[in-house]
Amino acid sequence: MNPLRRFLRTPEALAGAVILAALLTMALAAPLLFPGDPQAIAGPALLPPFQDWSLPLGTDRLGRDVLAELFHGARTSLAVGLAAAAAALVIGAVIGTLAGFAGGLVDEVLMRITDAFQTVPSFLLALAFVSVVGPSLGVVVVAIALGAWTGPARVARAEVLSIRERDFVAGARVIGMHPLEIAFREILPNALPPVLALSSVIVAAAILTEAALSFLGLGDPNRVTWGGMIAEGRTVLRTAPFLSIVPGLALVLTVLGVYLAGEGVVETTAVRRSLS
Amino acid sequence: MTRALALIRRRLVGSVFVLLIVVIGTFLLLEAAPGDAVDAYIVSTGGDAGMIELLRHSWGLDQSELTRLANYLWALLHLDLGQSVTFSRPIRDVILERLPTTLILMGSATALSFGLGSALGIYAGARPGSFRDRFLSIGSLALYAVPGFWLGLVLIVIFAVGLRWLPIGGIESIASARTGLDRAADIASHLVLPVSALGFIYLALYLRMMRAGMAEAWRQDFVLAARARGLSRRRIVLAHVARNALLPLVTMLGLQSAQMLGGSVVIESVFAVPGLGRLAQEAVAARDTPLLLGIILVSAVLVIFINLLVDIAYALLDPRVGASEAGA
Amino acid sequence: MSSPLLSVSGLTKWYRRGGKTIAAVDNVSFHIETGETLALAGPSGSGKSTIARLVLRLVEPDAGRIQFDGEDFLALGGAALRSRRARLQMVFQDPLAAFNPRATVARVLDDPLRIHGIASRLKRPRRIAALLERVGLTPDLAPRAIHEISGGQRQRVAIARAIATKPSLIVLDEAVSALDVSVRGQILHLLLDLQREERIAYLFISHDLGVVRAIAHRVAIFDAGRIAETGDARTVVDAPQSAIGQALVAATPRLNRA
Amino acid sequence: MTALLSIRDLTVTYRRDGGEVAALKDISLDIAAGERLAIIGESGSGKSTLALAVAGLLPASARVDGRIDWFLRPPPPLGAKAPPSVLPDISPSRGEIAPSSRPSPISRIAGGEPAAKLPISPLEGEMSGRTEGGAKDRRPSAIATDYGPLGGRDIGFVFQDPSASLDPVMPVGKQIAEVLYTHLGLGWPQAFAKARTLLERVRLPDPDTALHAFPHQLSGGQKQRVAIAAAIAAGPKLLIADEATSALDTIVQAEIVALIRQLVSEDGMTLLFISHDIALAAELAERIAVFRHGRLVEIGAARQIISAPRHAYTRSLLDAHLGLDAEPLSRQAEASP
Amino acid sequence: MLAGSRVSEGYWRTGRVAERTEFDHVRFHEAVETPDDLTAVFKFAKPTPFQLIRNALPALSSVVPKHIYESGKIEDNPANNAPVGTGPFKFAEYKAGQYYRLQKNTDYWGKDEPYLDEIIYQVLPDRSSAASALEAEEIHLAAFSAVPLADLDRISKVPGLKVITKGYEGLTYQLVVEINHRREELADLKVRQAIAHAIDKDFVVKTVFLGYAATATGPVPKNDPQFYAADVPTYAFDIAKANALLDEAGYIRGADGKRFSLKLLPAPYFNETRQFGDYLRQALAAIGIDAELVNNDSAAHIKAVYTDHAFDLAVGPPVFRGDPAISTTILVQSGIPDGVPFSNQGGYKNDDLDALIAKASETLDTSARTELYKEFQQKVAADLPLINVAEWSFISVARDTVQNIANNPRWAVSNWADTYLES
Repeated sequence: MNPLRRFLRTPEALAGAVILAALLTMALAAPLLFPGDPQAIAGPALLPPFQDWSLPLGTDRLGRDVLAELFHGARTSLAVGLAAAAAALVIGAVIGTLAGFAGGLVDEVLMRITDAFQTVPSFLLALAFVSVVGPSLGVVVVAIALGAWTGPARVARAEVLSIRERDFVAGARVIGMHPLEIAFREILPNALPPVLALSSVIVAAAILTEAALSFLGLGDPNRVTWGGMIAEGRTVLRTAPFLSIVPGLALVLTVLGVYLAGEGVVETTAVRRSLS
Repeated sequence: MTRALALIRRRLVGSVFVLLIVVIGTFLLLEAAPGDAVDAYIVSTGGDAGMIELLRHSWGLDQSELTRLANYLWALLHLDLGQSVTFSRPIRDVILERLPTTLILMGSATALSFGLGSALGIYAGARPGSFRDRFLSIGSLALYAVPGFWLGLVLIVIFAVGLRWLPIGGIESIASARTGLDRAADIASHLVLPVSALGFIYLALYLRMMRAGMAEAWRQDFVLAARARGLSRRRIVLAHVARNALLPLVTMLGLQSAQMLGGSVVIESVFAVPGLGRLAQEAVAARDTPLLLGIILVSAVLVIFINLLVDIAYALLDPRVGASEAGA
Repeated sequence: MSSPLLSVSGLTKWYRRGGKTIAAVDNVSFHIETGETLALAGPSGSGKSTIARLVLRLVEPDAGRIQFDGEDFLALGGAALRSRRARLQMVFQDPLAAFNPRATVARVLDDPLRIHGIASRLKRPRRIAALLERVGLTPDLAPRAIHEISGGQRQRVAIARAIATKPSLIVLDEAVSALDVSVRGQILHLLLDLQREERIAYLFISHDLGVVRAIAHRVAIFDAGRIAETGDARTVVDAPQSAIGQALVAATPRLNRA
Repeated sequence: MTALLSIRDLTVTYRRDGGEVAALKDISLDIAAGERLAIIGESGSGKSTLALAVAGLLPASARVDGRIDWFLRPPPPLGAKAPPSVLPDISPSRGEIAPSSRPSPISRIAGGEPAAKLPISPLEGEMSGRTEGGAKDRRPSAIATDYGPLGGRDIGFVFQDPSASLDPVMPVGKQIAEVLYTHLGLGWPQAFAKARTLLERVRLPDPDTALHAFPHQLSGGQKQRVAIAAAIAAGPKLLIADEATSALDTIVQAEIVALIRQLVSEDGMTLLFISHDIALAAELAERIAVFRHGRLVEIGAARQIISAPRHAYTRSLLDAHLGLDAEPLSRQAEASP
Repeated sequence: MLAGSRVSEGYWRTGRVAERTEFDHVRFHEAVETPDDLTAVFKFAKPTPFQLIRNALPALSSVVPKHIYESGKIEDNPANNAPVGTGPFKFAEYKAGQYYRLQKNTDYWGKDEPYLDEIIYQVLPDRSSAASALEAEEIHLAAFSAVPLADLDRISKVPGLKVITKGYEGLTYQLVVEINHRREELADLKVRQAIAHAIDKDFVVKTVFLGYAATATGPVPKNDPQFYAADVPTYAFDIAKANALLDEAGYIRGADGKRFSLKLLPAPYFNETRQFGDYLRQALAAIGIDAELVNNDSAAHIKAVYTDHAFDLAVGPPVFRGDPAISTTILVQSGIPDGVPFSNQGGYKNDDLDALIAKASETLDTSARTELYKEFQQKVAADLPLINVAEWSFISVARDTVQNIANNPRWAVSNWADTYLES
């Protein structure tokens, strides 16, 4: 069966795919539906939702259109989530495979560094990093990746170590394959899928971390972020709780979508593996 | 027990290097920051250039980075974390003052998430594919997707602001003269919301892990063998399936300790809990570099310590651990 | 008389477990002539599979010498070793584990041809088809993924890969013990045909004395990393002298068809 | 002879990726009480599915058609006498080799009559129950449930891989004791004491230490001995050994086979021995059933199957066998052209 | 009670550590003499207006006991964390991150005072919790705008609570756009005028401050009855005029509608300064100036603006403390070394203004001094070294039971000796 169809067969994966598709549409449509600066003042401040149909979700403290901010916030959340996860996966995969292949002292040093990064609470690290370098989108991405690469690194290393001992690698050596070819053609393609399977968890964590940083005022002030919206709304939590609740719900849905789709992918590939 | 002792020894040796990397790495990172403690201090007090020079000198900030790193490491050997700029007190005292609060928060949140999470996980995993399994699975996933700080705000809106059942923040009623059980109850009522906000997310994690672990265990031959031996379902679920599925959860307990410490930064901020997390945020805001260094270092030590406990617990739970290296 | 194709002397491999050092292979010496089958038999854990890996230099020995094709095999390294590997091939026990899970039959057979420059890119498909036919498979199997074909077919592909480089010695590590008896018979016949036609020598590792007796010229019986006895396969199996040999023979189930 | 169970038109189908695969097709055979029956076949022949079906261990996704009828006598009252695994039941039909293709009258009653009539059937006190996918879930409720074939109590099952079939984190003594605790109503101390006796019976060296050992501390053969001890702990009528020796070394295999043979004979158990090795089957079993592609090819006395197979497939299996007396293949090959 | 000699000595010693830059004028005293235990005579090197001393001393200095501070380094003195003073309350306890507790000083000189037995200052780092704590009667008073502005409207209607805007008259915050005159574009007066015209001050007051502020016309707030000058050049909200001014100055909009880009650094100390930063970015966008917001924590902000001058525009909240000489003129005056926070670090230099500032600080005659500062305001408003947008002060929310509150211009930081709770 076609993997995509098998993927969409489970209701969870389907729900995840629908959520992510909606989110992607939001992110892509944001500049078309809400051209210009989403932070532009669009109406009276603190307009509750569903009062004015030109501002369906109301306005925030400065009279900015919450719906426009929500759409543009989707861009930031997705961009940061994907970029940070990609960075974490790449860094982790490189370090992990390097450690796995090199072994010995290199492995030992890289693993102690990995330990060190895992020992420091990653959010604390991100907090320190952003406050040191100053908040901007790129810095936030790096800060999140700094705390997220250790998981992929460990998985990549473990996979490399285990695959190295497998018969088919011995078989490749027996036919005289060059060690580099063994590494890149025999081992890596088999070691990476379990690493990539982590991506949904990492993307979700990255989105949540970005939101938490923005919530603490360490987001990029030139971008709308959902975490930043929640933080803004927090000062008027009593009078206008919707300002925190709406972006919060968007966050929950997004992360849920990522998880659901991720589980679907894992399940789909797991089925394929069990069939083989 | 020799297995556990060997494990502890090996761990401790490795930890020294890890801590060294943590200290040096954090030190260099914080050195790269624009503005230093003097700048931060001046915000609150004011002062002219001459005074800034004076402060830089008296706080040793005019020395080279290497000298300061060396001094710092030397002081660390004497368990001296230095002097906090914002609190004008030894950092060790400041941290020790805040640490118990965070430990209580983390401990309660861990107990909640691990206890309830694994119990619900067993309940769900006892009948894979059943309605309750699917319901708990999806429900926990949704819960896992909730940002902790937002959950905190929602809980405040509902239970503290709306229903007024619970206090809105802090760790105990202000300057109350309560003692003994009264005081404990007061602290507990303050902890309900932050512990829930912090714990419920990890609860979802443990639930999911337990459930997945049980699904995995159900496929194992020894479960089929237990069925073949005619053991009761209850016995199979609890003594074999759940027992084996528990092991990865214990590992996760260690891995999550760092995450939970990070999560408590935000949760403590939302609920105004005067713990280590809030201290970290205060240190960041005040650019109190030595304090932040100290907090990160103490967190790292804490995480290493928790992981050590978890490793010992794991070794006790899984007889296979270290079997091949016994006596090594 | 020329020197043997493979001669192993004083081969030793240690491994550590729990602080103790145990010899997996303890001062083992043997030789194989061109076109000959030497079987290594013994209970599990007796070190026979370690010998296979040592001979192929998948594992480096702690002591001893390996002379292959007239040269010191242990002295080789890098490109020289890789090029010499064409002459010394291996077939593994589990044919599924022995191939990259993502590989196709064609790729598996293409690799040795490419690596050792045996055929140009354009000629390789024909060579692959010929190899498949040589091991009794149809060439239309080439585009199939390894996990899609049956166990017996896989083991034939493994043999095709081993003979692609025209080796003079193939190490067969329990190469037929995972197969059903009917398939096993076919594979054994294939191996014998190849030996007869190409003068390939086999180092045949097996725990099954029946198979050993049926296929090997000589046998060395292993116990705890050492050779307990060695000699003509029939002679040893029919009348083992060592305790382990006698135990193995006694434990082998017999079919009294009389 | 007395039939212990009778299998009629058994068909088992697995659902796999949308399609259905029949693992067993229309199998009918009787297993006599006290006999040693071997099921042989190559991979995919359905022999293990049969073992699981008899033990009621088929996965829920498997579809089962046909019947398995049991003829069990009620177990002795608890504590009335020494445990059955020590004091063997009398097995009247032991040694008899009588393949029966006729359905016994009991199976007709069991299958065709309301269960409530069972107590007045000719074999009073015996009962039948159909097992598919979980024996105890499907016990007829109208009759005394104690009589149903129950895994562990009435059926002992030994799996192929002893490393996988023991819980890795539970001491082996406890894994045996929990069977005794469950089926014999013993308290834990007595259960452990009995577990120790069982370890002795399966000739595990140093049973006191072994009682508290974990599976990873034992060798493969020792683990299989533990698994056998757990299987026979509650004194089952039927012992199913599903490729129980094929993961083991030749020498260990011989020891385990000898042990099984001895235990079966001492306790008067019925043995269902599943194997791919026709020689091993012939050494151990009185009767052999040959399976291929989910069908029963032929069944008969071991001697007859070995020396005078009726079916070509059986013959080819015999021919492919390479025993210690086999002619070297090279000579055959040279001779054949 | 402390002896006068102790007064002077303590003053001198702390002066070295914690003095503020705005304090410059007062600091230039020669000596403090204490002829008897209850008198201190301050001698100044330059003529110093008494008005200035009167305004500056309570805001910027504290008297500390000599016997405690005479030995050791002042900054290491344990009394820094357990202060000893002369007021109606004694420091009792400090729980980091939780509260400060003061106890009644039974030796206080005021008759029957203080009325309160104990004051607890609770740390409520989360602003949204202040209102709830008041409503829940966990606290009686939230000063210094602890209750967010957005909650004031609602909370003013809660029975038992009152919103008080008084009590901070001596402490007026000014919302100021600091300008880096090193930037070529910003050195052009027309550009500064255009920016001033682009800011809708009424909107800022209404939206950012929810009405709890006043629009500003110049460097002295309207609520100062003595120094404030109303007749200064003003800049009405007028986008068209702002655009015209920019066109005139030669900064034509590019194809993307942008004239030039700026770095905008809002100070992080108040929600309102950050929010105004957000607003200013939008206001500048309307006139074709592309502002990039840079949010820093306080240390980085101080360094970026006052030491590194790595800003084009900054939003700051300087404080007017009742006299322009204390904290206000320094924002305009030139020649201040790099690194002095809350001073003119924008590279602005105007000799006229410098001379005016110097003269005013030495003018002893009150009305002459007042006139000089009115002139100062006119010149600042005309030349726009910085743009004053709004003025605000703190708001207190208290339970009705709290009496005698906000009864002096610095009430929140005064001694509260007469405050009591109605039962």
